[in-house]
Amino acid sequence: MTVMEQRGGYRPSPPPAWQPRTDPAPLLPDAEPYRVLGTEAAAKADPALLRRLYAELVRGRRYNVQATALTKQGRLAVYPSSTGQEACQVAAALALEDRDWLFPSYRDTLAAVARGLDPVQALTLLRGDWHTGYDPHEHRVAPLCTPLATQLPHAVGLAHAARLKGDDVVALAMVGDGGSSEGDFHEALNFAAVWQAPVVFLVQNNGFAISVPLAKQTAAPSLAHKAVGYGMPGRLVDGNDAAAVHEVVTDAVRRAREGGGPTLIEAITYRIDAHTNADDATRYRGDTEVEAWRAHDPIALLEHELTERGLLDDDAVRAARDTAEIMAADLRERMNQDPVLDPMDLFAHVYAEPTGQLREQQAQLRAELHAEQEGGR
Amino acid sequence: MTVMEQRGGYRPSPPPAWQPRTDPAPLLPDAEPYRVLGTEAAAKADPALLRRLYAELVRGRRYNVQATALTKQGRLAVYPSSTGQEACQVAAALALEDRDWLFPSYRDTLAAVARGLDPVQALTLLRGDWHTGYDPHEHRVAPLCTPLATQLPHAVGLAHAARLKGDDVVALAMVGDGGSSEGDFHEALNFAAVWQAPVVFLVQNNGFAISVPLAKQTAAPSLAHKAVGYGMPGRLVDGNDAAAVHEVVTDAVRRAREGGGPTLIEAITYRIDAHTNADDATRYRGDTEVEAWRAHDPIALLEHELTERGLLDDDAVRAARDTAEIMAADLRERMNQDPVLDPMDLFAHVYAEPTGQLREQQAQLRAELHAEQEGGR
Amino acid sequence: MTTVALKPATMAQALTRALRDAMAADPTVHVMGEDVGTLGGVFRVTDGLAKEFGEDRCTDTPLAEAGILGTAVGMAMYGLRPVVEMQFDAFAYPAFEQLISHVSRMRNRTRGAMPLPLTIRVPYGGGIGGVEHHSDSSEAYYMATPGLHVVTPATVADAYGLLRAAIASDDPVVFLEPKRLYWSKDSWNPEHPTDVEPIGRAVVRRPGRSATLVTYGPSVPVCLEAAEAARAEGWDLEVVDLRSLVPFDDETVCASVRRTGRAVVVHESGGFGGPGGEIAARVTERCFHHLEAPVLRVAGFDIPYPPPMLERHHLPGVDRILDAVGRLQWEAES
Amino acid sequence: MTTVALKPATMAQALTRALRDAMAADPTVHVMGEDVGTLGGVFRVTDGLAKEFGEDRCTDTPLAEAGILGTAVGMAMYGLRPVVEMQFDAFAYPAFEQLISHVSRMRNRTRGAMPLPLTIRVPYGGGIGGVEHHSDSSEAYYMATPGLHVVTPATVADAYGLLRAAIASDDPVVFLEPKRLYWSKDSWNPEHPTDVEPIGRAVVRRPGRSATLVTYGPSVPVCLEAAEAARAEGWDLEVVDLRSLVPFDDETVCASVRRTGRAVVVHESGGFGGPGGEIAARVTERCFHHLEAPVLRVAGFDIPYPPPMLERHHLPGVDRILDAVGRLQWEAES
Ligand SMILES: Cc1ncc(C[n+]2csc(CCOP(=O)(O)OP(=O)(O)O)c2C)c(N)n1
Ligand SMILES: Cc1ncc(C[n+]2csc(CCOP(=O)(O)OP(=O)(O)O)c2C)c(N)n1
Ligand SMILES: [Mg+2]
Ligand SMILES: [Mg+2]
Repeated sequence: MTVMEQRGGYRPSPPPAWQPRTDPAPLLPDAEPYRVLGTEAAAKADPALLRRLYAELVRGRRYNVQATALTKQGRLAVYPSSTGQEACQVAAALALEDRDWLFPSYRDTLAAVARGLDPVQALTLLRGDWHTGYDPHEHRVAPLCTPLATQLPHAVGLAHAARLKGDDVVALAMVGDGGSSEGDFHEALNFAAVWQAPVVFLVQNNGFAISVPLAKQTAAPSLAHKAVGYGMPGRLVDGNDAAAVHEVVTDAVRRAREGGGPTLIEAITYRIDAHTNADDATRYRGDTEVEAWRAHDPIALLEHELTERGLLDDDAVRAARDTAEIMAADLRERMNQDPVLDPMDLFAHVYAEPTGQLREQQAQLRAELHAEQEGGR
Repeated sequence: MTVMEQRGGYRPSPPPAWQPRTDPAPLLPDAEPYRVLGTEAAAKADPALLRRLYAELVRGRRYNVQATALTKQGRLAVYPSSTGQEACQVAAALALEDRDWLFPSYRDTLAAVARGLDPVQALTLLRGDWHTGYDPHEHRVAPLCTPLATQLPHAVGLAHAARLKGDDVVALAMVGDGGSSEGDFHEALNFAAVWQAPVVFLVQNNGFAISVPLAKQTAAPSLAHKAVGYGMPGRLVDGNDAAAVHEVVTDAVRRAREGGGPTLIEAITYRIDAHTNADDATRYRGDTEVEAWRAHDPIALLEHELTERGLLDDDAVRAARDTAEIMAADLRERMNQDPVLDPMDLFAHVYAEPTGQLREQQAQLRAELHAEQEGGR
Repeated sequence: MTTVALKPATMAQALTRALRDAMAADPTVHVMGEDVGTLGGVFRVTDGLAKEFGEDRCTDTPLAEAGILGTAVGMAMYGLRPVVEMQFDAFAYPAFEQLISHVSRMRNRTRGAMPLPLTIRVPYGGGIGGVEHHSDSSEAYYMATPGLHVVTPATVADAYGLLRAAIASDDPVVFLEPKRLYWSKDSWNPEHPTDVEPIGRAVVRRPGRSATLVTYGPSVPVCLEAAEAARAEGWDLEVVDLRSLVPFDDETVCASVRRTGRAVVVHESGGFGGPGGEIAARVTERCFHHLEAPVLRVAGFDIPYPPPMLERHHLPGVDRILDAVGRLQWEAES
Repeated sequence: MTTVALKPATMAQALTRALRDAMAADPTVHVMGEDVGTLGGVFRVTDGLAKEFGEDRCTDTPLAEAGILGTAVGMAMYGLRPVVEMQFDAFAYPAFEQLISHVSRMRNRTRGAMPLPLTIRVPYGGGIGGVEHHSDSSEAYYMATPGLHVVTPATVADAYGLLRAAIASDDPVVFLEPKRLYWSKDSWNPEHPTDVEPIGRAVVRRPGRSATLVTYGPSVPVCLEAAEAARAEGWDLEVVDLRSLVPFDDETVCASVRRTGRAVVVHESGGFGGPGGEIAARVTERCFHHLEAPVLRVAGFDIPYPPPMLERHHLPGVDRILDAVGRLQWEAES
């Protein structure tokens, strides 16, 4: 009751100074998504980079088409195509240095391949012979992550650890518009900002989470606006403009590398194919919308720009397509081979050393397989 | 490969129109927390309301002091005092109508009491005779919630359900600065905004989550800025200014009631006492900070304003204190009685009907208690 | 129970029908989850409900499982009967905090003042070639959480009847739907569709004298198949379908085991710390002197669920069940 | 094991010392969690670490358990050895998605390329008068999750030795700290503090011939007390402290039960779906013909953890253990 006893003598002082820790103004995304292709900014873009992006986009599209074909042939259990989103996938991956890390979601096979991952290994998960078909350390690509947004805190932790160790490593984490609703998204971005971890969050807003359109997912001005609440800058970019995505991601990576902390980027794009080959998109969206986005195709957009500026002749186009076809043929051929599986692997990696119990179960399975080979029971 | 085949003929169209669904400008909180007391706005405040707030603040402080004393006497297992935060507790509760719902966190006993809850029943959880000492329906106060931020989705769901049923009910959910980091905070606010549920979120930013200061909790310009990322307005208020809190919460409640959707309010305040009686606050903060906030005491602030304007004479002050003392005496007396407990209650409310197994366990305990009474084994 | 075989249907169809009938009968029933509205759910179990009852009654939520379950808790607090869909077993994990700390405890916390009549539908189990996180059998977590009912149908009729009962229950029910039985077909009686044993009762699906297979959900058809195959070995196996893991029907299970003197518990879930331990332990406690052999368990291995190409090695099949039956110390009898 | 009784210490002190020694020995060890830095944790187990090693090595995180565990996963991916503190048992639930879907599976997912050397410290259990959500025994959830080690000390020496071993392990370890033993005092040998049996080995804490009490963590002292009390009844009870629930030491437990022919499993966790079911089932599978009576279980009731004033009725105490021992069909012997 001390304060009340002071009555009469008490004069309230002004409250302890309140000031925002960060000025919100620079955190706010621009009202319009950033674009390069077809704008004046295009003139400043490096032609070599644009041509590289073009070749990668063509290869990426071909990969999507081939992988989808493989599902029809029963060679893949399922494939979530990123057709229409190749600019996000490829340009983001190319914005990283070799030593940086990529944290892809389950739809980001292309980004992983653009980082040098073997196209077949990248499909192991979806073929079903193992969960992750590659050593994540080899190309610094974390396992393709199925539970949505759960890979984001991993990216933050890895980036933070690298910084603690004094290594010059940036982590790029990819997530969908739907994934942005998960609690893990919130917690990851908050940790990243508090720790000023060198991490870049790239939301591919492709309009849908399976059948759920963005309007049922969020009421925010944009997903990039979520950045403000964490005290990191939000950036909005045309996700079908490979040059723009590359520039925005590169800027954010540089900022992170220089100790400037994390950035949230929303790339506005569209999923042209169904959610996966198993999905029927006609149940939840009309052709008009799809057609409007087809007219804003990332490959055509870049091809048009390059052609207009005389940076792409027929030979270059043919070369890009040929490379893509070679990749596709190789993919087809290798995916048509049955993977060689060892059921004993089921027990090999649960722990560093299998427990006694796992060894018993391994012996049981071995005996069963033996009996099966012998003609069985 | 359709798009590539169109080459030559293809002319990229502008991307499908992008426009923010909400204009971010009105969502942004003001740079400075809203204040009434000591400002020109005070003149417009209803004197009767201010006096009511004053009496409730005095009662609230007395409650905090009494409850803390009860922990020393072993009558309460633990008490998280809200001394210094009474303006948030009381003014927020009084901004609700009877039919509205309050979703308190574990520190918000005072808010529950201000809604009419029996002061003893509100302490049942902390005395340890049962988890919730009251019927939530009676005063429309959800159980005091211990797992941080987990009550926020409940508030959203309840508000949404009420709206679906056509009932004019608003839910007010309280949470701390620390709680705002939890995934449930994110998910609740997002659902609320997407559903335009009639719910108001009040964050009491008291500077600490146990020992962790705000700067380690968030890098955001303010917690109120988190609102922008959900597409709801964020409001910043001086949490020690009862008149300001009442006005801001009342506005948000009215907005929700009229179908305008949710609001996030950050009330800037300070926890004068330790986290709970079991905590040693000297481990993580200095006296200077505490003293600065003592000088901005919510009761003194209001008392000063009322006195200056001739709205509070000695009689009124005495009346408020007397009422508070009567409440405290009653609380003391009733809390000094041992609660009568029935161990069989352990099995009574796990399911609508106890399972066979629970009936067996109940019989076992009954036999044990019987044996105990008989002098035991 | 006599079943007039009027109409063949898949389990998925029976579930849809149960939801529809429940919604039609009770305006407080609300279906919610990811993709349950326009799409009708990835397994199409909620197909047509949004159209028939409107999006307020069958709601596509944002993608956030804790948010889905947490808001459903709030809706139930206000008197609605939410039926929540978790898209796949493993995607229920983000909601475990809400499940354990609130769903299972709210009635107890409030001395019965605030029951939560809430159904949580969880497609579970493997055998459908799903990639990582799409084939978990997570029933052990639910069983270890007092305050929840845990129910799982193995037949088309039970799918309908148990789901109606779950929705009608004033307690929270975790309703586990065996994914690989979604397309199993069966005849049922749409005239008396709820004409099944109530939640909490096990059912003898096949009477037998030699030994009892205690099982549930996706393993019921496997056990029935094993029982057929066992005839060649001279074993007449009884198959008990638990139908509800909580409450557990000791009476039916123990009656069977006392009769046969031997038992094998069969489930897909991992063995260690899985449901089988509880079942074997309680059967043994109650039937010890009737047992000719220890109660054995045939379960999934104690490993993360395998990739599609290896799942057949993991799932308890007929051979593994018969092997276990063979280890029930038959010599002890003679 | 010979223990040179040089220094009495509390379990909490031994844990602090283990963390300190691990951090000093290995710069990749990082402690993180809510209030672990400046405050030293609500149980003071991390006291002084931030001061000694800096806030980058002992970090107060934002208040978000999934975030804590999820970022620790990322740190472990990069080669650090995070030691995460969950403030109380029930506050680990928000992190279950990260735990089940990632922590337990990352090594398996990547064929061993990405192990997660991660320790998750969880103060658990009741008996300290904590309000709701502060007294859960959640070990059943961890046991049912393949890929995790689950360890829990009952002595001061084990607290030190097992925690050092957990941090040194290349696998994720859930390290359950019995809250009500934090202040238990014991003598230990700070010269050879890690001189205890490794993770995966149970220890006979008290040899006996009549029956075996199989137990762990907070129930070990209770069982030892019960064993003393049992002498009055003419029973000479053996007490086995499991120390590690995963891996499970079948050898030690079964050797004891084969010797005594009778067993009671004792734990605080709820009985139904709890650890005791697994333990009873596997002991029975392995020792059936040595058993004079079914393996019984003494556990917490199948209810949400009670409020402080009622917890004594819930917790398995000496009397309840002796009752169970009394029901081990002693007449069968004579
Ligand atoms: C935690 C979790 N919940 C649900 C799912 C099932 N699921 C897979 S993809 C998907 C939609 C994802 O939408 P978005 O994040 O926008 O990514 P997109 O598919 O558009 O690339 C859902 C609900 C999941 N994988 N993880
Ligand atoms: C999910 C969860 N994690 C941890 C805790 C333990 N805990 C209780 S209070 C508290 C700090 C809360 O800080 P804040 O949200 O700012 O509220 P305040 O105590 O300041 O009112 C913590 C970590 C909890 N109750 N719930
Ligand atoms: Mg999407
Ligand atoms: Mg606080």
